[in-house]
Amino acid sequence: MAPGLEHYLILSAVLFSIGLFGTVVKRSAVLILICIEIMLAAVNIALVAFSRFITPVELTGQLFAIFVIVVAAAEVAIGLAIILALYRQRHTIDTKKIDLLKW
Amino acid sequence: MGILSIILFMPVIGALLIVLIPASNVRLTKYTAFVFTLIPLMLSLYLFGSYDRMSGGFQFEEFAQWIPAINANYHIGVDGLSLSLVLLTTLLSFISVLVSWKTSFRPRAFFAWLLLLETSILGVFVSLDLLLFFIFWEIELIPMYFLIALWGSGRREYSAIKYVLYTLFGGAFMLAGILSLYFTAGTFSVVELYQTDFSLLAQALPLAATFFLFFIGFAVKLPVFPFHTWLPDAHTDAPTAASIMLAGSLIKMGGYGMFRICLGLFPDEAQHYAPLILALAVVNIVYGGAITLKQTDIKRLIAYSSVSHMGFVLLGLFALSELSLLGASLQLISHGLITGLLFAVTGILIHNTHERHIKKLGGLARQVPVLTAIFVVGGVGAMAVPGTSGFIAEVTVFLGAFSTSVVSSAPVFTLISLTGILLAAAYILTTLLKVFFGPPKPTFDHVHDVTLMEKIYCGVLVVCIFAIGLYPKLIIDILEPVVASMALLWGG
Amino acid sequence: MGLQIAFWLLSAIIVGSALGVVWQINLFRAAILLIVCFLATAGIFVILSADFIAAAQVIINVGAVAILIILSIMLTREVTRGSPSNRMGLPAFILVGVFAVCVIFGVITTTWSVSKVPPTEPTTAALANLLLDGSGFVFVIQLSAIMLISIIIGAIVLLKEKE
Amino acid sequence: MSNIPEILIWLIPGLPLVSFGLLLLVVRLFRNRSVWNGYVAIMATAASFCLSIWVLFNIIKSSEILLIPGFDWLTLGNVINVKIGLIVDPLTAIMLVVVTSVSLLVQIYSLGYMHGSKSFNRYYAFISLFTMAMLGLVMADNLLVMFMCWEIVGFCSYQLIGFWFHRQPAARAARKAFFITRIGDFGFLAAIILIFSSTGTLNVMEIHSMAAAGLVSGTIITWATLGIFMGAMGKSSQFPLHTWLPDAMEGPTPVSALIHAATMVAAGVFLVARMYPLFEHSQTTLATVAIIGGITALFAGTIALVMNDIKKVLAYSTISQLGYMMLGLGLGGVAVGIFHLFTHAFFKALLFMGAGSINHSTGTFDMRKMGGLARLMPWTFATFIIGSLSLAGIWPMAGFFSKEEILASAMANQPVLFVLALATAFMTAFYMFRVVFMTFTGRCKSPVKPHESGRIMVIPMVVLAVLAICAGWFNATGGFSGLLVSDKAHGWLYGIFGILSHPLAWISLLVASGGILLAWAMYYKRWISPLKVSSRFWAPYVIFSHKYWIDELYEKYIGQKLLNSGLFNLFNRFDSIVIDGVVNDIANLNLSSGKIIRRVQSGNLQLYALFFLLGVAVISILAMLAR
Repeated sequence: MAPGLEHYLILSAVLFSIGLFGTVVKRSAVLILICIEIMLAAVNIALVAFSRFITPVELTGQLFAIFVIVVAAAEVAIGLAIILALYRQRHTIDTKKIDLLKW
Repeated sequence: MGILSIILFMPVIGALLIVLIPASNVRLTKYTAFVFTLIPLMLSLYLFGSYDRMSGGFQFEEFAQWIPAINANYHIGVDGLSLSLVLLTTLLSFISVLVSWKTSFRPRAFFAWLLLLETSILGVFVSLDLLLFFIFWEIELIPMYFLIALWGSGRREYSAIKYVLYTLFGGAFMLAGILSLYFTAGTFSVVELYQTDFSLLAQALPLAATFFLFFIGFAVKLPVFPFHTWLPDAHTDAPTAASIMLAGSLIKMGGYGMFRICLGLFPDEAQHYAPLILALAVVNIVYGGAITLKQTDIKRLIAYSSVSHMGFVLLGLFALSELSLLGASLQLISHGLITGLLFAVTGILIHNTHERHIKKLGGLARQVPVLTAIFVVGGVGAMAVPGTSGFIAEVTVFLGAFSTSVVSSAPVFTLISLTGILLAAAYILTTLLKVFFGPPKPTFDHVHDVTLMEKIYCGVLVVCIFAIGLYPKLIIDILEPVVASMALLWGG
Repeated sequence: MGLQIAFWLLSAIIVGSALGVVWQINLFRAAILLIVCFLATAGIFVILSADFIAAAQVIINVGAVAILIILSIMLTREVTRGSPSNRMGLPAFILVGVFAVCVIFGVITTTWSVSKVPPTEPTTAALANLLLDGSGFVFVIQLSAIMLISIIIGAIVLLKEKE
Repeated sequence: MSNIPEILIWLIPGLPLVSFGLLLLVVRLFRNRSVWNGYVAIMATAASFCLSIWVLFNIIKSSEILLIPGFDWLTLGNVINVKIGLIVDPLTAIMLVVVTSVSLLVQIYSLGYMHGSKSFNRYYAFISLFTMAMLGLVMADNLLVMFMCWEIVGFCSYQLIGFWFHRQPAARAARKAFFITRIGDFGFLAAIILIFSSTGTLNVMEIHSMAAAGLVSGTIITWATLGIFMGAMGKSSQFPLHTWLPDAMEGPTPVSALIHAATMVAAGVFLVARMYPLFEHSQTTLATVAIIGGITALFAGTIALVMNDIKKVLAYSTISQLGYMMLGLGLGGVAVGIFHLFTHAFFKALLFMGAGSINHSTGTFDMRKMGGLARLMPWTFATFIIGSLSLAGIWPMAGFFSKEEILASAMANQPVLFVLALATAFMTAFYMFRVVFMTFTGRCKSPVKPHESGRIMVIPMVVLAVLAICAGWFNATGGFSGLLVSDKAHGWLYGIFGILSHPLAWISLLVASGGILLAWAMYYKRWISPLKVSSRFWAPYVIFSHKYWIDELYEKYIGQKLLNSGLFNLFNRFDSIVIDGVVNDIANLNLSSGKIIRRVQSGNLQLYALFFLLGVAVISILAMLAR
């Protein structure tokens, strides 16, 4: 049988969880950014799947996905800029060592 | 916009103007502060003269709607007691400006805060609406915090934060009390509350509880044992002007509040719990006086003497007789003048000698004779030597509290409190002995005596102290209607 | 049937490469795997008859984002340090697992009102109409533009060498 | 009496007040003419003195009491009404004369004694203020006003004892004097509030009439009079509040003569006399007065025996004589006590002036460093002898008559106290002549050559010497007593010579002469070595010369150990450790709990993400379960 909505959603959920796990456990800031990108991709899969199966004509889900892609690109740009600035100043992007924002 | 409003808001307008003055123009800043404290002083003198002593009651009332939804109004007015305290506050504010004339560290901000402080204290004395009263009560914290924390000495941040926390602690209780009254009677107006019989209404909280909510709020300010430890710290570490305002008029807010609210609105509760509170008063007087004797910092010594002297206010208030109430009111004013003078002269002393430790001072009488004379005047006032206002106030408290027929245990407490006068003599005489008398020390050979301006403002206070002490009628006849009508609550 | 094979194949690639990203010690390889993941996702979009999104995915994510990431990896010399994990692996794994199970449970137990209407194809013109014909998305487009501009400026400001 | 215009009576205390004002505000501008200060004060006092004499003669003539209602001062509705009014009765009139005359003479004397002092202004200003307050005290018709004047004289005394404030002992003595008299004032003030609360008035006359009408309960009268007497004990330096007076000798000697011999210390006696109609209603209090007086008289006399400082001897003698007056008041009544006050004021002021004169030329008060001054300072010697004879109670000096009255009333009422008084009389004669012989006879041990003081100092002494002889004759025909008490109890005093017909007179003369003879034998002829006596009777000698260790008891044990480092220290510790400590502990509790809790806020973003994830997981489980 052809893959249904559930398949896509489960795929999306699994992909999202993997990204989430990576985001929490990885110490490299760049990798965290990569994992966030994976999560966004997962969201996109879900949005497009909803669009395909529930509102195949209106395309609203796809529209949202476009915006997600835009935001993701922007986020990567600014995130990487911050990482580079940070690296320049502290010569590391290890999140364990970037913990000044406390008490 | 009546005169009272002008008096009330003049200083804050001055503060706003000062903020607009360029920082480099220190002279203009000072003169602005000078003018904007002088005008309220003149106006309040005028009000003091024109208050109708025959009819008494609240006069110069002003009313405007403020928050109609909760029936809170801009309602101000004065009776004899609050008018006297307004006059005291405007006088001390004016003197504080003169005292701070030499301030060099951020003078703009200093004078602006000082002026704001004046408005907030005045607001407490003139408000006839409890919400307004509360707002002024709490606003006062802000300028005082900055005055202590920025221009203070010693552990100033600690003292400032301690002061703020203590007062907020008391203020929280008071707010609860205000709300309880509001939900009982549906109004914030003091005048309306005076005419309300709470026993006929469904009470939001038991009346005794409300009474104590207010009492704690005011007790922190007065201060009453065991809420007094903010006072020595704050007074000691504050700059001279702030010490004068604190001791001279700020802690009077506590006594005034007790008079106006604790006694005026809860006569039965006040009578019922009077023995307990009188015991606290005695503790204040004796314990405070005893601790004063142990102080080694001259400013701290004067600060602790306030604890003892405020005990007399509490004694007079809660003995609940006409004479004792008069005595308490007189003590509020007299202590403002005397302690104001003492802090002013101590400020000069510390400024000129760069020394505040009593043991390191000594033999100054020869080097600074005028300063010594002024300190002696303040000292005799504090130990209630006749001729000074302190004597009138304390003796009236004693006579009134001992002869009261409302509180049966008052005579015993009064007799114990008499030792307060002995303790006062002990600490003042010892201070005079250690600081001013004895062989002169060469270290202080080149210490300057008081300047002309210092002579003038100290002179003003000295004159006031002796004027009240020698001719108490000056102030008694304006207080008489207030205390007489208050005493009627307990049958005269 | 072909669709089914394609879906499973792509799913396997996506999950595998994503796991690889998380698992991978070498940062550079992780970035390469991210590209693989993106490409497979684009494939999924094709299966879902979202041609425009698929194209955008390839152009933007693969073409721009991934390259940007690789560039920054090189700039920060992170490659040498590898990609260590912190000590929260186990709790994170449990919590993520719980989350995933819950979501999958939710997905399975929900009855989706799947539409039988065939999807619009090709989508490019339809999307363009939808975005620009004044049905409410024009403003969002403008906002995105402003956002992108400010991001560019922000990135420049952040990375400008201090004099 | 009504022929005296009221304004003139107001002027009696008013003039010194004006003088004070002038000295404080106007004359100090003429710094280079400091002697003007003295002239202004002396003129004012002289005018007051003339007015007082006039008042006294009018009173004697008409013997009526003049009440001047005065003006409202402290009034509150009908609750309290304190008026500043004046009483002019015989008691007042006598006190007025005593105060103004001694004050006048002392001020004249001071022109010489204080010559060259830089602070003439301050000196005369406070003397004027003192004179005014003292006059106000004796004239006031109101307890509160009396109390005010009472405190102001205390304050002036404080200022004048500490006149040389740069000397540590003087400054300490001033504080001690003010503080210890304040302990007495505590009782006085308590009595005032007690009287006010039970009578509702503070007017002396009204209180007396209420007491006479039996409107005040006996217990209250007893407590009130005891309180008043406590005030009197403080001011009049009665045991156990006597310790300040000997120390007060650190002040300038004219001040000692005026304040600490003639007037202020006698104010306590006056106060008891003024309130006597109240005291009469309480036998307890009268007995207390008499007993305290008797004990003080003997006790201070014993200390005076061994002092080597001439002013200290005089000071203890003053305490002893004040005790005598109290004894007289307690046993005999107003006339007896006040009569001794009257005579004592003159001869004791004289003796102090003599001591001052000696000090002025020798520069010391230590008698061991004096000797042989009789030839060098004849006027001082002569007047000092007169004063000593008067104090010792030798006929026909003033002291003899007044002492006689006290002894007589003691004999009539209380044999024990009579013996006490007689012993005191013996000691008085002994120690005074010990002073005389040690100072004026023998070899001159002074390093500087002593010389007679100037005329300005001698003249007041001569005047006082005349008074020290004659003041007693005033009562020779009972005139003095008759003035004060209408029905005279002691009818047997009939004249200067008539008194000698009574055996008691001979007893007291014998005792006094015995004292003088013993002193003569020990200190002039040296038949009995004082050293041997002191080593034979070493126990009393040590006790006396250490003043019964009362100063040590008060200052070291009660003041320092019990209160200052004991109780007050405890309070202070309690305040900073418990009261403030609790507050700080609460604050610290917040801080330290914050320190622990803030560890969660590690700054590691991923940890926050983990917490976020935890939240998400919990919510998703809840959402799952909700299905």
